[in-house]
Parts: sequence; C-alpha cells; structure tokens
Amino acid sequence: MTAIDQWVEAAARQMARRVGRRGFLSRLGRAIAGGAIVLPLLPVARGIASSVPHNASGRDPDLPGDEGDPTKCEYWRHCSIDGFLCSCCGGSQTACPPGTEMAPVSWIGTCRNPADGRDYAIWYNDCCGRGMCGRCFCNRNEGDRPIYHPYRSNDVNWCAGASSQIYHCSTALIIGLAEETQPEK
Amino acid sequence: MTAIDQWVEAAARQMARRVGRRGFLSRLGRAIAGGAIVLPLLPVARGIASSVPHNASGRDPDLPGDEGDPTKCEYWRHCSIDGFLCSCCGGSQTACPPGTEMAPVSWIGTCRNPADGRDYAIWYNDCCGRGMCGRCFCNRNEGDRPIYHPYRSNDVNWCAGASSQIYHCSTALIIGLAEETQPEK
Amino acid sequence: MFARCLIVALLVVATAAAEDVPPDDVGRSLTLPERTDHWVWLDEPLFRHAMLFDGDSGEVLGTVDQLGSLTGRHPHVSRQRGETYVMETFYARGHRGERRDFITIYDSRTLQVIGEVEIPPRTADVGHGLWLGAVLDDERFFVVFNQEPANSVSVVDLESRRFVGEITTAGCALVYPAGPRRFGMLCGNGTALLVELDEEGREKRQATSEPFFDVVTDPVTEKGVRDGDRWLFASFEGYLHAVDFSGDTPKPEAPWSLFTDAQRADDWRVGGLQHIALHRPTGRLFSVVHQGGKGTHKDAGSEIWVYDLKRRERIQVIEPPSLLGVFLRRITGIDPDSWSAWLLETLIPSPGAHSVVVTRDEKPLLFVRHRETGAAGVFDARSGEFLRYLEETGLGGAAMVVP
Amino acid sequence: MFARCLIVALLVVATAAAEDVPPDDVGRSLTLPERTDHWVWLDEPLFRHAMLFDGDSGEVLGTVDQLGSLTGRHPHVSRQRGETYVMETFYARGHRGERRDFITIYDSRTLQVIGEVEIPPRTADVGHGLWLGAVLDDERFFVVFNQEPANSVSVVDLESRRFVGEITTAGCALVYPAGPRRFGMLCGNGTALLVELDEEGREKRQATSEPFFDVVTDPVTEKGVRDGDRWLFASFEGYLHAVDFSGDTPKPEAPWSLFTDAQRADDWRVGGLQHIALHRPTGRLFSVVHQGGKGTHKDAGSEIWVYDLKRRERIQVIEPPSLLGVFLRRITGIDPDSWSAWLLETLIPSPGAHSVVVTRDEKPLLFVRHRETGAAGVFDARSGEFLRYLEETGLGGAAMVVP
Repeated sequence: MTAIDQWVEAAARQMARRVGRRGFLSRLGRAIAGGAIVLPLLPVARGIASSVPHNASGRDPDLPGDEGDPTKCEYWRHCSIDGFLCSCCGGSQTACPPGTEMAPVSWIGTCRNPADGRDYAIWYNDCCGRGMCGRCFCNRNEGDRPIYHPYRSNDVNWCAGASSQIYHCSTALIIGLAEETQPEK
Repeated sequence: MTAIDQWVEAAARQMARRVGRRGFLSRLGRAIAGGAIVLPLLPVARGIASSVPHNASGRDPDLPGDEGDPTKCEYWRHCSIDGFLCSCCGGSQTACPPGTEMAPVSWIGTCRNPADGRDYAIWYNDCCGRGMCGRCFCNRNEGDRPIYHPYRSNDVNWCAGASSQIYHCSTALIIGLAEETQPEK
Repeated sequence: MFARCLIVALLVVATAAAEDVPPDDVGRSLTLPERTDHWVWLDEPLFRHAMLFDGDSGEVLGTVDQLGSLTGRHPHVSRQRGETYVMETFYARGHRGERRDFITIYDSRTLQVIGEVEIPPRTADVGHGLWLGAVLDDERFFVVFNQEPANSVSVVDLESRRFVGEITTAGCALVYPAGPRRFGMLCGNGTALLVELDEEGREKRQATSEPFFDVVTDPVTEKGVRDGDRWLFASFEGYLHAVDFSGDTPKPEAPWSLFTDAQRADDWRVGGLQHIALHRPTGRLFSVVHQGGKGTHKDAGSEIWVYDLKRRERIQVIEPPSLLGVFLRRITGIDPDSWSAWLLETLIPSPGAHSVVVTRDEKPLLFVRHRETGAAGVFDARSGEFLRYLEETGLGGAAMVVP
Repeated sequence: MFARCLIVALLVVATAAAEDVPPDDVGRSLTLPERTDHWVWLDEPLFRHAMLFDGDSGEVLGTVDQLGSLTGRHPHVSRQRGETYVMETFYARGHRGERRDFITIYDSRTLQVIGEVEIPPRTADVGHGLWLGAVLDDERFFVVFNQEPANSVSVVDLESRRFVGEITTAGCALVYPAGPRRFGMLCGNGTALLVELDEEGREKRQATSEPFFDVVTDPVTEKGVRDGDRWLFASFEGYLHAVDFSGDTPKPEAPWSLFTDAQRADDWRVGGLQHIALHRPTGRLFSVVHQGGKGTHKDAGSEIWVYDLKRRERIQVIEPPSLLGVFLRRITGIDPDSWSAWLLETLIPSPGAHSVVVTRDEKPLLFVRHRETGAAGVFDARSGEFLRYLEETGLGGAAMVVP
C-alpha cells in the first residue's frame, strides 16, 4: 500500500467518524449496491467545513517557484476544469468562497506544474450552495472524458454530497504527484 | 357616469362574481383599509384566463391604419412600458404568451396612435408565472412616475393579483380614448 | 374609496366613440398554433428556461421554465399525449434547504402546467443536458438518469402519472430510448447496456454488450443520435460507432472513419456540444468539426461536414455564420443596418458553432448554435443555404430539441 | 468494491516526496477579510445574487443569493450585529406554487446563513430595488415595504429574530430610515410620511408633512440620499428637495435648482437609476446628468456633476468611462491589450452611467454603474480621477450598496 492509499483510507475513516457510522455506511452502501464506480471520498462531511482566514490574492504563498495566476484560465492546475474559478469569486484555487461548501467528491485531472516540471493529480472540487458565481468562466478539457467515466468528467455537477447541489464555482486541489503525465498536453 | 365608469363598475362586479364575494371583498377591503390608491381592477379573476388561438404576427388585424410593429420598442403603445414585449415572447401586444397569466392590475400610460392621431389610455398588463422572457427589452418612460404614484409607475412588478408574482413580459392594451394628451411627447 | 378608482379612470379615459380603436379584451393568453415540423426548443441556462422557436419565421412561440440545475434540462415531448415534460429540481429556500425533484407536465398546446410527478431527488445534472431523460417509444414511460454520484434510472408512468421505481445501472450513464420498453446506456468499461422494462415499467432484464471502445484512448462522446433501432456515436478521434439495441444484447458494429488520413493529419476533429445530427429520410449525418489537438473535443467547430451514411463519405461542407456578431448586435442594441453593426460583425472573428440539430421532415432545416452566447442560425439542410438567425436566444446555452 | 476506490487513486497518484508541492487541505471555505471602508455590494438580477467587491483591488470577496423578485433586493447590513440581511421570495415550485417571503440572515464575516424570519408574502418588487427595506438606526428593527398593490410596512425585530407586525401606510411608499424607531415614506399626494415605532416595534404614530411637490408636473424621484436627520430628493426637473424627519412632522425645506437657466435651456436633466450620492464629510453631492427631454428621467447620464451642498454650486464634472467597452471585452474574452479590444472600446460609443454611490470615509471612492450591462468603474471621489473597472460584474443591474 502506498502512502496515498493509506491517506485515502484514513480519509474515509475520518469521514465515517464525522458523519456517524450509519450515515457513512449507508452512503457507501448505496454507491456499492449501485455498482457505480466509487468516487474518491474527501475527508469532508456533509455540512461540516472549516473556515479559514481570507487570503486576498487567492495565491498560495507556500508553493515553490512561479505557479502563475490562479485567477487565469491558463493557470496550470486548470488543465481539465469546466466552470467559474473560485479564485475570482472570493475563494482561492484551494478554498471555497465565504458561505459556500466544498463537495466531498470530485473529478480528477493530471496537470503539469511549470514551476517544477512535474505532473500532479488535481481534484476539481466544486463549491456549492449558492448560485453560479459567473466570473472567470474557464473550460479546458485536457483529459476530460464523457460522463459514463465520471471521475474524469468535468461536465458533471460535482455538488453531490454537499448539503445543496447548487453549483457556485470550482477549485483545483493538489492530491499528490501523478504517475501518468498530463494527457493531451 | 360615463360609459367607461359603467364599464369599470361592471368589471369589478364581474370579478367579484368570479372569485367569490368573500375573496373579492377581502382584497378590496385590504386595499381600502390600507388607504392605498385603489388600482383599476380588470375583469380577470385570479387564475382564470381565456385561451385564444395564436396569431403569429402579434398584430391585431382589426386596428385601423398603420399601427407599426408591436415587436419594436418604438411602437406607439409602448410609450410608457418597461420590460420585455410579449409580442416577442409568444404572445402579442394584447395577449399573454402560452402558459402565462395576465395580472388583473396594471399601470396606465397615455400614448398617441399615429394611425388616427388620437391619444389612447393604455394598460400595461404584465404576464406572470414564468421567469423573465428576456427578449425585446424596452424601457420608455413618457408619463412614468415614481412608485408612490403606482398606477403611473412602470418600475413596479405588476404581477400582484396573479397566482404567481414572477414576471414574464408586458402587454399594452387599449382602454379607450384619453382625455389628456400623451405626456412628455 | 372605491369611487376613487372611478375618478382615476375618469381622469384619463373619455368615452370611446364608434370610429375609435375599440378597447382590448383583457386577461387573454394565447395557445400555440398548429405544430409544424420546423419548431425547435432552445435551452437557456441563465434565464433558466427553454424557448420554442419557429424555424421558418424565426419567431418565439412560448417558454417553459427549468429551474434548479447547472444547465438546462431541455423539454421532452409526447406527441401522442400532447404533453411536454421538464425535469425540475426545487429547494425549499431557493438554493438551500430540502431538495425535491419532479417531472413537470405541460399541455403541449397551452403550455399550462397540468401535472407533476415527484421522483427521487437525484436527477443527474450535467453541463451538456443531453440524454438525461427520455420518453420511451410508445410514450407510456419516461426514464430519468440519476447520478448521486452512484448511477440509477427512475421510471415514471406517464399514463397514471406516478413514479414506478428506480433501477440500479452498474457504472452506466445516460438514457437512449430504443423501443416502447427498452433503452440503452453507455458504460465506463467501454460497453453499452440494454435495459428492458416489463409492462408495469419495472426492470425486466439488463444485458451488456462486448466492449467496443477504449474509455481512455478513444472514447465515444455521449452526444449520440438515433437511427431506428441503432444509435450512432462519434469517438473523440473521429470514428463513427453504431450500436444496435433491437436484439437480446446490444450489438456494436465496426466503426468507420469520418476523416481521411490527410484530413486527420491536418488535425481535423469532431467536437462541440450537440455535435452530430442525423436526417434519417436522406441518410445524411451533420458533424461539427474543427482543427485542433487532443483535449479540444468540446471546442466550437469552424465547419459542419455533411456525410452520406450509405456511401460513408463527405458530400458537403457548411460554414456557420458569425453567431457572435448577431449576439453582440442585439445586446448592444445596435441597428442591424448600421455601419457599427457591419463593423462589429466584420471585426469580431466568427466563433463557430457547438451544436447542430436537423428537423425530421422532407424539407429539413438545420439549426446551429454557439454555446457561450446561445446564438443560433438556421440553414436549409439540403442546399446548405443560410436562411436566418434566431435572434435573442438569450445569453448562453447549446442544447436544442426538435419536438 | 471499496478497493476499487483505492485502485482509482493508485492509477493516478504516486507517493509524494518531500520536495514536491504538498497535497492541499480539502473542505476549506474562506471567511471575509477585515472590513474596509471601500467595499461595495453590486446587485445582479440575472444571476440573482449580489457580489461584494473591494473597490481598492477590484476583486470579488463573496456573494449572497437573492431569489424570487424582478430585480435585486440588495443586502442590508447591521455593523453592530455583524449581520447581513436579504429580503427573499420563494415559491414552492420555483416560479409557481405557494409564495413565502423571508428575511434571510447572514453572518457578515462568513456569509453563512445563520437565520431567517418569515414575513408576509407581499414584499414590494420594484425594478430599481432601492429603499424597499432598511435597518433602523440602532439596528434593532428591520422594516420592509410591502405593495400588493396596497401599501404597508412589515417590521422585524432583529434581536429576537421574529416578525413584529404590519403597519398600514396610507398611499405612501418606500422606507427611509430616520432614527432608531422612525422612518420616512413618500406619498402619492406629494407629501412625506413619518412613521414612529414604540420599543416593541409596533406603530406609535404617523405624521404627514405639508405637500411639497407636484406628483404630475415635477415629482421627486424615490432615489433619495440621507443627510443625518434629513433626506435629499431630486425632482425630475432638477430641483433638490430636503425633508427633515427629526421633528414631530416631516418638514420639507425650500428646494434649490441643480441647474442654471442656461443649463436648463440646454436640456440638462438629472436621471438614471441610483442617480444621486452624498459624501457627508465633505458635503459633496454627486448627480448623474444627461441632456434630454421630459420622459428621459431613467436614461443613462453622460456626466456626473459634483456639487458643494453648502455653496449650492457645481464644483466639478466627472465623465464616466466607456462601461460598454469593458463589458464586451470580458464577455467576448478578448485580450485587454489587443488591437480588437482597443477597437471595441473605441468604436462602441460610451453608454454613460445610471448609478453612483460614494464611500463614507475620508478618502472616498466613487462607484459608477451602467444598468443594461451591470458594468462598473471606480473613481477617486475627491480628485475625480478614474482608478479602475470592476470587471465581470455580471450581465445587468444598477443598484449598489456601501455596507
């Protein structure tokens, strides 16, 4: 088992603790019974979100090198995004705007970071519970697949699992290094 | 009493019959108790509307002379309108689009008909119960007054009295000849 | 105080003499005219409605609302029942609170809401809005694709107007009607699924095809078109697949290439949104194409290529008009005959088109649409002659439905 | 099956070494930064929300929804309670079914919904969205203007978060806060009304002023600005009225002309939407003006005239930037530095502006906005220097609120 496997498992356990065993198992059970591809579950329970201080620029000061501007569609992490950039909506590329909730499931892209030349796996978690932000619309489809392959599909409203499935904007979180290179670059 | 007075009174009576004495009187009573300016009540009861065959052009073939094009903002009856023209939304200048309901109250304008050179009193009845039509937006304010003078105010959502107060588009009905001339022409 | 009402009337209205324009009747709502073959519903996600246009006149005939989802879930039509259906999602507090999903039933002639059927609150919400629901062939059952993210299908009996039940569909998505009691789906392992219903609308059986495409290297797009018992799907790399759903299991046919080697070398590629359309009487396939690399499968097309399905060859090329020009002209309110309008339409490069649909009759119209502006145009589908714009289609949207 | 999830992860993710970019935390939502004096809420009726912009950076800080009405009912703020209020209307089926109205209560720092108060379902719905609701001075009571079409006012106790009651207000409209327990209204007979509440928020007394304007020949617009105990209203013909609401009855003051005879002869006229703004510390009034005839009182202004209220004279003229150019540039996605962008901004005539607001601090910003596009710009309110655009404000809307 790799570190990320352990992390995913730990995340699932953590989530189970938060929403209570019954709720978690019933959701997981439904997914399994449905025979659907089970989606990566993030350690965020329904309606529970941490609030963090605002970082006006939307930029992450911890990132090495020149990452570029996360309010631009061309920003490297956006290689498979489809929606409004949370960086332009009062959030950042990694956090939801005030009052919105990050959904616990998402689709995945693989994008190359120009700052270190490496390929990263990106989770495009949607922020939910408020109407469309309407700013910085960005649609890039490198690696995007049709919705029968959902965890690679940016056309899906990925607010499933949030308390409201109304879509507001999309983030772009780093999961870790990717084994495959950015497709269709 | 003029003919139009009799008509207004008859209209009110007809409406009272349709919605039932209690409903009508309670609404009227509320308006009177509120001391508000009582608005002209059209002979249309809540939720009751007649459906008529579609007339594709939106033009009224009975009108004398060259009335112009009711899908244009410049059309003479629109001199005090503010909204989407029902003629562009599947209705006409005198009828609501399919599935929408004409509100029983409205604001009033006075516009000069170029076909006969006379000034007519116009009721701008809103069609309601479906979201904004979004076509042929037209805002002309000849004779428009602030909302404390409501029956001359085109800024008000005039869907009061309809089963849903969601605004779709606006019509422009002839009430009769006006004694005053078109203001601010 | 009621007298005041009369005074108000007195102030502005005098008696109408016989020769004047007579007072208008109040409280009238129109019904739709007789259906023609040239109607089209256009989704508008910002206004949250779909508008019915007459392709011959370019005029709007009516509107149905569609709330609660990312983008439009376009209307579905039962000609036999004279009804139009919209899948809707409502929250108790607008964008918050309890979610409830419904099939809203409209009278197709009056566009009045005449009924509703509550369904499980998991109706799929997908940007392109295509094949998320369908009326099955004898128009008794309506099927709804659910994604929560687990996939399933809800079945509604249109006759009794009630929810029948939910069918779990293993890793498969979308609903492609294929008979009175059957529909197809596409699956994440490169297969197609056939679902058969019994007379009550309950699951009778499911059957899976052999894998016929590779989800990673060359997936088929979800934007299929129906050809009788068969469904046609184009792959990202430009191969046309067909799946026959008439038998016990779905039967994929060998794909053929929509591009020659030379065209492929020049980077020609299918793509857009509703990017293929089929006119069955003439066996013509319309395909939105552009030049671009991998990952551009949702970009607008610069051309529409017309294929003879029998001969498997391209027989015509249609160029979409500048849909951005007409969009900008309308929203800026610039006179169409003005110098500014001409400059605008000339200056702004044509953005191409994302979607095509074609009417089913013998004198078919081809509708083309641009996703980011919602702007649309109409062609004679036989000659390829541009006929007119559909003006003021809204501010966005790509899906179109011929009712 | 859960193992499949791990496999999915395995396929795409390898172990992260120490020197790589670390994984991001998930599930985070930001809170707003410390409030500055240069924030502004902009209504957007098509997206049905209001967005909070920072006038210094031009960036968006957050959004609140606003559903169910013709145009925005902008947010109202209690600084003391740290709460933001939005009047909302919901229907059981989107645009149909039972109507319910609420004051939705947001935490001003997190923009989370923290409460709601149901009010009678008659909240006024008026295109301009201004003064339909107000927080009274000590921030205990919120008042809502109702129009059904009979006028009344609903009172909400913000401390106990409950609806107190409804006050009938004879032929008078809008709510202009004028103290902890009092507000003004404008009436259809050319008077002003003062409504006083008791400590529980119930009606204590009403008092009507002498008539001070003619509703037909020269009405005042509803777009008043507050100057302490007084409210300033401009009339259609360009006279500035003031009404003092501090006494037992509202006291209108003699109006003065915003135009010289020569300017009036040249057809200069006030108008737009939120067409006047007051900076109290410097006693400067900003007024959107244009040249036009009667009936143009809602047209965009080509200039903003700045008055010294004490001296009652014009001291400055500010010209709004071409708000249509920036709007078109953003929706067409044209590079701001490109030749096309330059041509676009140059070619399209400036549409002027409908609205102005000014911040309350010593280094005030002036925000200007164009109704049909929603586009907005920022000026230094003292020098009149243009500072920046607020980009992507939406697709329409004119109302602005300094929280």
